[in-house]
Amino acid sequence: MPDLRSLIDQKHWLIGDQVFAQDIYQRELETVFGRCWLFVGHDSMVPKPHDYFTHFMGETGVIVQRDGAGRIRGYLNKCRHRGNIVCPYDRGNAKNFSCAYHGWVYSDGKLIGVPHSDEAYAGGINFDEWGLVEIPKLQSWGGLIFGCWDPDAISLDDYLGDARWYLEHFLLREKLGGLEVIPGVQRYMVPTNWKIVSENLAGDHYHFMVTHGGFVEALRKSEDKRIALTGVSTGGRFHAFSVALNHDHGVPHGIFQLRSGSGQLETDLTAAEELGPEAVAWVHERQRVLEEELKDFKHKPYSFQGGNIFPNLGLTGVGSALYGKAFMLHHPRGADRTEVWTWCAVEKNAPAAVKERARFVLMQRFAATGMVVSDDSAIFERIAENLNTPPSRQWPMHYAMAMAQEGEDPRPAALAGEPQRWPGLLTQTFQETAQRDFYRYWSELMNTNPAPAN
Amino acid sequence: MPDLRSLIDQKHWLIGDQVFAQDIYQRELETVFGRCWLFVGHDSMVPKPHDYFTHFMGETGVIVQRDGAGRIRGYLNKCRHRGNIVCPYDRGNAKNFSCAYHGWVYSDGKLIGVPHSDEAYAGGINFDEWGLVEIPKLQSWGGLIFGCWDPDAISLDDYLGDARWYLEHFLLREKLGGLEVIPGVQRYMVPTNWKIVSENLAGDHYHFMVTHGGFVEALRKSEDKRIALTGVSTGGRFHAFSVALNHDHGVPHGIFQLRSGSGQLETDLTAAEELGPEAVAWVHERQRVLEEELKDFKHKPYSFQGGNIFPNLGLTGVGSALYGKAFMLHHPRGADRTEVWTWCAVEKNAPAAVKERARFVLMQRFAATGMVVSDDSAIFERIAENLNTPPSRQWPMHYAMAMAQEGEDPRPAALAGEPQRWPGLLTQTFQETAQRDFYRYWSELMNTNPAPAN
Amino acid sequence: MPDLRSLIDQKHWLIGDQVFAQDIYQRELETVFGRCWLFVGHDSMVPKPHDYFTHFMGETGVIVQRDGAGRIRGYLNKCRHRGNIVCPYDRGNAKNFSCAYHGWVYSDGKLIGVPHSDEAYAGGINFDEWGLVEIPKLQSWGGLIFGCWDPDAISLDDYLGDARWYLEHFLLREKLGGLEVIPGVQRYMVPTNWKIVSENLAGDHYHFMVTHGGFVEALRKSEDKRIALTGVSTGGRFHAFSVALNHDHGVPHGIFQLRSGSGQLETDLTAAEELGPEAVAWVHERQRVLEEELKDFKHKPYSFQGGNIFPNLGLTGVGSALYGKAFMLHHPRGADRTEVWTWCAVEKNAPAAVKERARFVLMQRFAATGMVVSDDSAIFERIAENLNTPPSRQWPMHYAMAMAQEGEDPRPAALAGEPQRWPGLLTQTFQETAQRDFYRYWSELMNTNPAPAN
Amino acid sequence: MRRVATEVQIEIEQFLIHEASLLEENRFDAWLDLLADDIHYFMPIRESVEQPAGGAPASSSGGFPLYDDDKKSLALRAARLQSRLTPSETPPPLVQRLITNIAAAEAEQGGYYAVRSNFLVHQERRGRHINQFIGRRDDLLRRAGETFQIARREIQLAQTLLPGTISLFF
Amino acid sequence: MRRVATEVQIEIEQFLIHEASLLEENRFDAWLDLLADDIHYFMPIRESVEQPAGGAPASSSGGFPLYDDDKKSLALRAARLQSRLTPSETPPPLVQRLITNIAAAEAEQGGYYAVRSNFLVHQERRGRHINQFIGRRDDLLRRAGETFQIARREIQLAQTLLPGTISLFF
Amino acid sequence: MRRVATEVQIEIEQFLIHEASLLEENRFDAWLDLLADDIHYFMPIRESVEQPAGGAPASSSGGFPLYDDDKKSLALRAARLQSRLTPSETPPPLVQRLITNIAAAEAEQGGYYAVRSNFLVHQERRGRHINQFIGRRDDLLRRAGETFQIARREIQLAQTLLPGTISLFF
Ligand code: FES
Ligand code: FES
Ligand code: FES
Ligand SMILES: [Fe+3]
Ligand SMILES: [Fe+3]
Ligand SMILES: [Fe+3]
Repeated sequence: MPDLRSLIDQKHWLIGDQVFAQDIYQRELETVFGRCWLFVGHDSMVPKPHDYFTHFMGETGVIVQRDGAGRIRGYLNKCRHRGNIVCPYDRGNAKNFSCAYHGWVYSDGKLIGVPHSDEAYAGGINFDEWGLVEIPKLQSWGGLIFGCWDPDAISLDDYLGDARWYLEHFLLREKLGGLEVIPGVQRYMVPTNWKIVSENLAGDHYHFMVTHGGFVEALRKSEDKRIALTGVSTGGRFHAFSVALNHDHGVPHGIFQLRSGSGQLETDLTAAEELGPEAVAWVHERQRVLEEELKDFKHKPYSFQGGNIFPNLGLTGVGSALYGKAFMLHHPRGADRTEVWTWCAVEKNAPAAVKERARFVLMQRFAATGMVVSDDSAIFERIAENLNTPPSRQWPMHYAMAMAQEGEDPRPAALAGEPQRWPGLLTQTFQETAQRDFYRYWSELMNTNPAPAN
Repeated sequence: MPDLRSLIDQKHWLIGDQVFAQDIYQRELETVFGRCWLFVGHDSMVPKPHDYFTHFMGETGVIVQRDGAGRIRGYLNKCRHRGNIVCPYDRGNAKNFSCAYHGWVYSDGKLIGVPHSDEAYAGGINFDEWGLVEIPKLQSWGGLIFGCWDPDAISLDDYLGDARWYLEHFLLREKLGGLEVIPGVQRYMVPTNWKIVSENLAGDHYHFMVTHGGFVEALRKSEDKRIALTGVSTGGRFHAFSVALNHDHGVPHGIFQLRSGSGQLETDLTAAEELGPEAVAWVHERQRVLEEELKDFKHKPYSFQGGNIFPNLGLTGVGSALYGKAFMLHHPRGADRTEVWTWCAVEKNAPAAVKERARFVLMQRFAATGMVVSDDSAIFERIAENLNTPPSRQWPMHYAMAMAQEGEDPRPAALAGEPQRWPGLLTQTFQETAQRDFYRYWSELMNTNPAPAN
Repeated sequence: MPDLRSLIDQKHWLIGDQVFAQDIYQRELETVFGRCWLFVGHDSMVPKPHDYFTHFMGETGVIVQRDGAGRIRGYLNKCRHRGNIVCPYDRGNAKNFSCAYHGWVYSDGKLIGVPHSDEAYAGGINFDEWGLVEIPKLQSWGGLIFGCWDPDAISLDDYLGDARWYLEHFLLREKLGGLEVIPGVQRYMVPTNWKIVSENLAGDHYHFMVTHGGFVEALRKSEDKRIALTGVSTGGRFHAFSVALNHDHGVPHGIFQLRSGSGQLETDLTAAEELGPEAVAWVHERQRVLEEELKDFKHKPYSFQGGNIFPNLGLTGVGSALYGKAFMLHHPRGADRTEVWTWCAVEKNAPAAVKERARFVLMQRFAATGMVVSDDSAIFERIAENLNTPPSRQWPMHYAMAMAQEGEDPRPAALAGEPQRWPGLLTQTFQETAQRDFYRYWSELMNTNPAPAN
Repeated sequence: MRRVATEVQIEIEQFLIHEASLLEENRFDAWLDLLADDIHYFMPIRESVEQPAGGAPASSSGGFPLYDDDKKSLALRAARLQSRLTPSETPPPLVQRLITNIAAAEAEQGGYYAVRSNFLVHQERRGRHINQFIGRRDDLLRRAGETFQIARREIQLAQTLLPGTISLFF
Repeated sequence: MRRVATEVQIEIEQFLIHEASLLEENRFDAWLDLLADDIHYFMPIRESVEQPAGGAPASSSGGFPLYDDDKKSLALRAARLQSRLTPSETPPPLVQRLITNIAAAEAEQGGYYAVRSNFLVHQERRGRHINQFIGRRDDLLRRAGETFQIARREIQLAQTLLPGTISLFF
Repeated sequence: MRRVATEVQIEIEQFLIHEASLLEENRFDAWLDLLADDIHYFMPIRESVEQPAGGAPASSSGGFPLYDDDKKSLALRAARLQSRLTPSETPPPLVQRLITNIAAAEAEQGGYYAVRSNFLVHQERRGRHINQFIGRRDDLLRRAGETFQIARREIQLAQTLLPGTISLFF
């Protein structure tokens, strides 16, 4: 494996292609995906006891299930006998998982049945020791379920750190009743390295007007304003920032388009009017709750649009009341393949028309058929074609945007001296601080050892 | 390459996923497939001089041909000049193989023609040195042809060891006229490691009622008893065992469903009656010969159903007179792909109706369209998906079935004290002794060096 | 990586399969394709300023463009920001390349635009340092454009060495007006190692009558003489040779079917007659110029048919006035895949009927649908199947043809004592000197270090 | 539902073939003209859902669809495909559509036809990336003089994991 | 053999399309009803056999077939596919069938048609494994009132190495 | 151009299906008989060409075609395919052709038909190598009594990087 220090020049912020190479990838599966807290789903995906869905943590297949006692738990989707997938479905409800190879039966993770066990094992097998491997740490935070293979990992609270404030107020909105995930996940491949996608979501607002220029042009020309209205705020009446979370002290989550000012609220109200008085009331109610939460703030953010929870959970659609919220999980599948899983969540107590519109808008933009992701994936696959083709990798990539401005207060002059009342390093929208933090932390993780066995 | 000792815990019989990894695979091609005697076919596939078929030993392409003098010989299917495949057909009859690249011609392995050899080589090439590479050891035993690349290998007799007794009496039945292979081989891919399949055939009777539960259910409900009749013996009137061959002293072949008692014979007779008096007479004749062969035995096996000849020859359909006998060769094709080649053999002197029924039954169960292999391959591909996905490989697989009972006499109490008159370690049907022996020997082979050049 | 010295036995000229293995391949990308002068196109493909085409050097994507000042230059097709392909088209005309990810704009290689650069970079980016990576050496020689990544490489003149004389007189014919490449390139995959193809073109005339036996048979039987007439010279009235260029002192290009005598000229005239007096006049004019160029020679070559410019530029169709000239570039795509790019060039000032016929003939033989390449690729894929399948690789391949005759004058006795007036080691047609030189030089290159960064 | 007359069967086949041809040639405006103004254009995801014991195993049509469009949003999508600024369409991928198994029946409403067809859509981007989509469509066609309009289309792919993002109509 | 009338050609096309649809939807009992009671359902393996000098190179239909079934054994196979205990069908794979090149002729026996068709059958298992089977069928159809019965079917794949085991009818 | 009568549509479909069948069975002489003596058989390459600002992005049909043949050169190619000495045909690959989307119209000249069709051609060599070619054909058919002759054929693949060399007719 190449020396990571020579690949990542943290002085000039130049990064060599080799961070995307196959040997690095193998190690990532153990260090990054073996040690980090990984998003695995949302409480609303398993409302009833024994509801479950199958999933991946990195390349590792798992089952997430609400157990008989109502607790959400996670297991390797792998029979302890000979490794067969014990649950071949995408989701469902099942008290037991019965392995289709030799019939070992598991319930709530415990091994409860072994065919002919007297004859076959004559007591030589201790059922208590051979239950499904349980994900050692699995925790739901505000409805978001995360799992972690490393028994010595920091707590999920510490892992999320600064991110909690943003998720609470703008995404989860538990005081309004929280989120619900629409059943079903969209899955598609992108022929690129997972980090190319994740660093984009961590803070690459810079690409939007270029990569999505054709989409923006189409929106401008189109009679159909349903989609435009949630995305592009009316100019001038808002300020937008990027945020580097846990900058210099923790796990590098990134947020783009944190917006303050009245612009987005006005857009939301315009869109809501079209949907009727219930929708308008909902937007007002959201605002009322938010105002209360931030009542001491002089400078109040309205929302953020999206971001990346390290390592591979992309968020988008968070910015508007009329926009479905996407959880986009970027599963690694080799150095140059990423399997994207996208869920759409909506605010549970929103009026039906708002939910329907939100789902519709997210679908138009971020479904596998979405106009935004289609362009992103076209770019990502081109980058991947250019990686590790000697001798081109002599010339590293450039991650040095806005280094000079890092640490300066990007807020308008009117706020000079006003303390920032919330966590995270605020930067201007066009920045690469979040990406630099991403790779700095990543390289530290890569220098650790794989997580030890339980 | 990981240390094999740490991967295979021979005390508790836990085996790590890494035995199925790609680096191990590369070495297997040299040690296992470069050193073992490998099945390559049956005499009846090349009845006449210069009949041949092409084939693989591991990943290595070979030709097996009856030479002009009637002797069966094997060659690398690789031109000595520049490595072209000299014979691109599946089978046929050809006195010479003429390389399609530059036209070197080989006959019975000897280089006999080089275009323009005077001009091109001016005597600088010794035809005797540049014949096709002959497989250094190739031997037909009871019609079964095996080849081996290691000139220092033990003899085929010693390699088969205990297996010979079983093959002789239950599969080959040379006193009845022996086998003939029906022309044509079925070939299909299974996305799994070859050992997953081979260990199954070596002794995994335990999976049958579970994996094939749908098939068994269909058989039970179906009006078509042709297929059921050869497989499931009528309950109670037979005893079944697994057998670990050369246990503790040699190459670990495994046999499942060695059956004694009258059950299978009765089933065979019932099925034969439907086919007419000739068929019934054939079943009786088979039994007469067997009784004579085993006349001194108090406890007489009737047949065994299938097994695995190390490393990768699966056998099945052996158990019944009305069942075609399958040779299933599990060619390795990378760490997670196996190319299965299946031939159907029938007893040569059996009445036509018996042959026809035997072929039909094997097709229904073990052809590429077979109802049994379809379920097996569905399981095998799922296991492969679960292999080497860190961190799941921290938890090894379980091979500890019936360790306590190993060495106990599994025969019914009525036979207490009666010596076992035939070779091999008899175990109960539900066991993993054969599988443990498989990996024990495999790991020894893997610690040897690749076979030296001739 | 295996020791190359043990793989290439330069005494007996036996070469082990491992030279075609994946680990070797990785190194080839750096040493062979990172250090050699590689063909990238022809002047006529970019007639006007800002005409360009995209291309590969090994696996590395590049753009070749005539700049605003009329000079042909080459660039990595990779944005300096984050590595995106800056030009996704096959060819065209564009003053600027605007990266579709974030919109950096390059013109004649220089970075000229960075969206929002004041805000994003605040002067922290020096446009002069972040232009497209320019291929450090790019040179057009007689219209043939070659590029090289190694700033310390020998000059293109020295690299071509002996080849220049052959290219000048028989391929480029600049005195007649030179070549023009017909727009468009044919691209197809061959599942084999690039060296298998390149060594064939370097000098393997020996395979022609065998591999292409069916084609030759069809030509013989066919009424359509258009294709036959350019290929098979009328017997007896010509002498043919192979030539090892820079033998023992440089880069090993190889040429096959260097023909002298009147045979080919007569054939060309016969074919031209069918096309009318203009065509006949053209053949005579070609001959007149050639005679003048070689006026002091007693033994005058008429043309050569094809060859290989090291490492991977195949030439063919050079032999006849009525035959399109193919540039066949064999791009490496992994140890067992080659991506072939074929252009057809014709003599620019030839009469339209001659050009048309030339294009037609080349298409019939060497297009992706060509009757010649279809058979070659069938052979090459078979060789690749046989490579590195242990234990077969114990037996190396044979490259020892005509070793004894190497250095003998292959010309007819009538020329005894007559000096050879042109460069290159002349050998008989059936030879492997060129192939030996290929691997000797290749192994030297492989023992060097990768090219240093600029 | 009644099968249709031979003439009508051929008419409908030719209509779907014509439609495919327009899409292959990126003639999106002409394609939009084939759609009824009130078209519902729907493509659910495919997934496998295990039911509690007793229920049949299902391949569900989940709630977050791939397409759930009306004519306005389809027009927006078409506008994006036609912009020269759209990376996924620059250069335009090569697309071929095999439309097979066309079965038409008269629908309950007069002048409507229920038409099922299967398809394989092949898409190649820059010689490097080939995605193929295979599935079925259930259309409701409305007679419109000599031709038809597509009043409803439900598309079902035989793929649960898509080979890539989709910038295509089916 | 004579070609059939246009009406009959369309009838036969629609019959095969209907059949494919039943199989796509795992409606095996309805499918079995399309088969004559005396059906011979046959699929040989494909292999390349070199003949001694003089003979033509052959692509043989060897003696160990992939299918050589009658209605009873096909029913048994269908029963297995419908059991909830069958791993290869749990969850059910997604299958799409493209039936093309349908050519019908009147057979020598009255009321029978010799029908040739080509097919591509796509099967996806759990998003992870795609197998496609491509080949041709030669059917003998027997007129049965408004519809047909399949009296004989011979299937020939254009594949010598199969991508996987086959739990499919063609 | 006018669409053709139902009878003629079916005739033309059956003609192209018959043609495919001849090629699948390597009956090249019979195939050559379907070609007009003055046939122009053309297959350009596909590539993406950027035009100077203002011009539309084009997918060009470049100057060095894959096929640009007349009947004589097609016969020569067929002769090679039938030689037992041809490595690419020894043993013969297995080929299946799916011909779909057949649309016929009356051409301007009387007795001629402009026929468009899509295809997928599958070729397997020795179980180890599968190449598939997907594209479209624009034919000009000339009525010849009960049958037709192919007077012109232009083939366009939806592939810019071919999966292998081509020893096939389309
Ligand atoms: S693998 Fe699950 S019971 Fe054996
Ligand atoms: S490779 Fe066989 S003769 Fe050259
Ligand atoms: S990658 Fe080209 S501008 Fe960012
Ligand atoms: Fe984006
Ligand atoms: Fe089994
Ligand atoms: Fe050649």
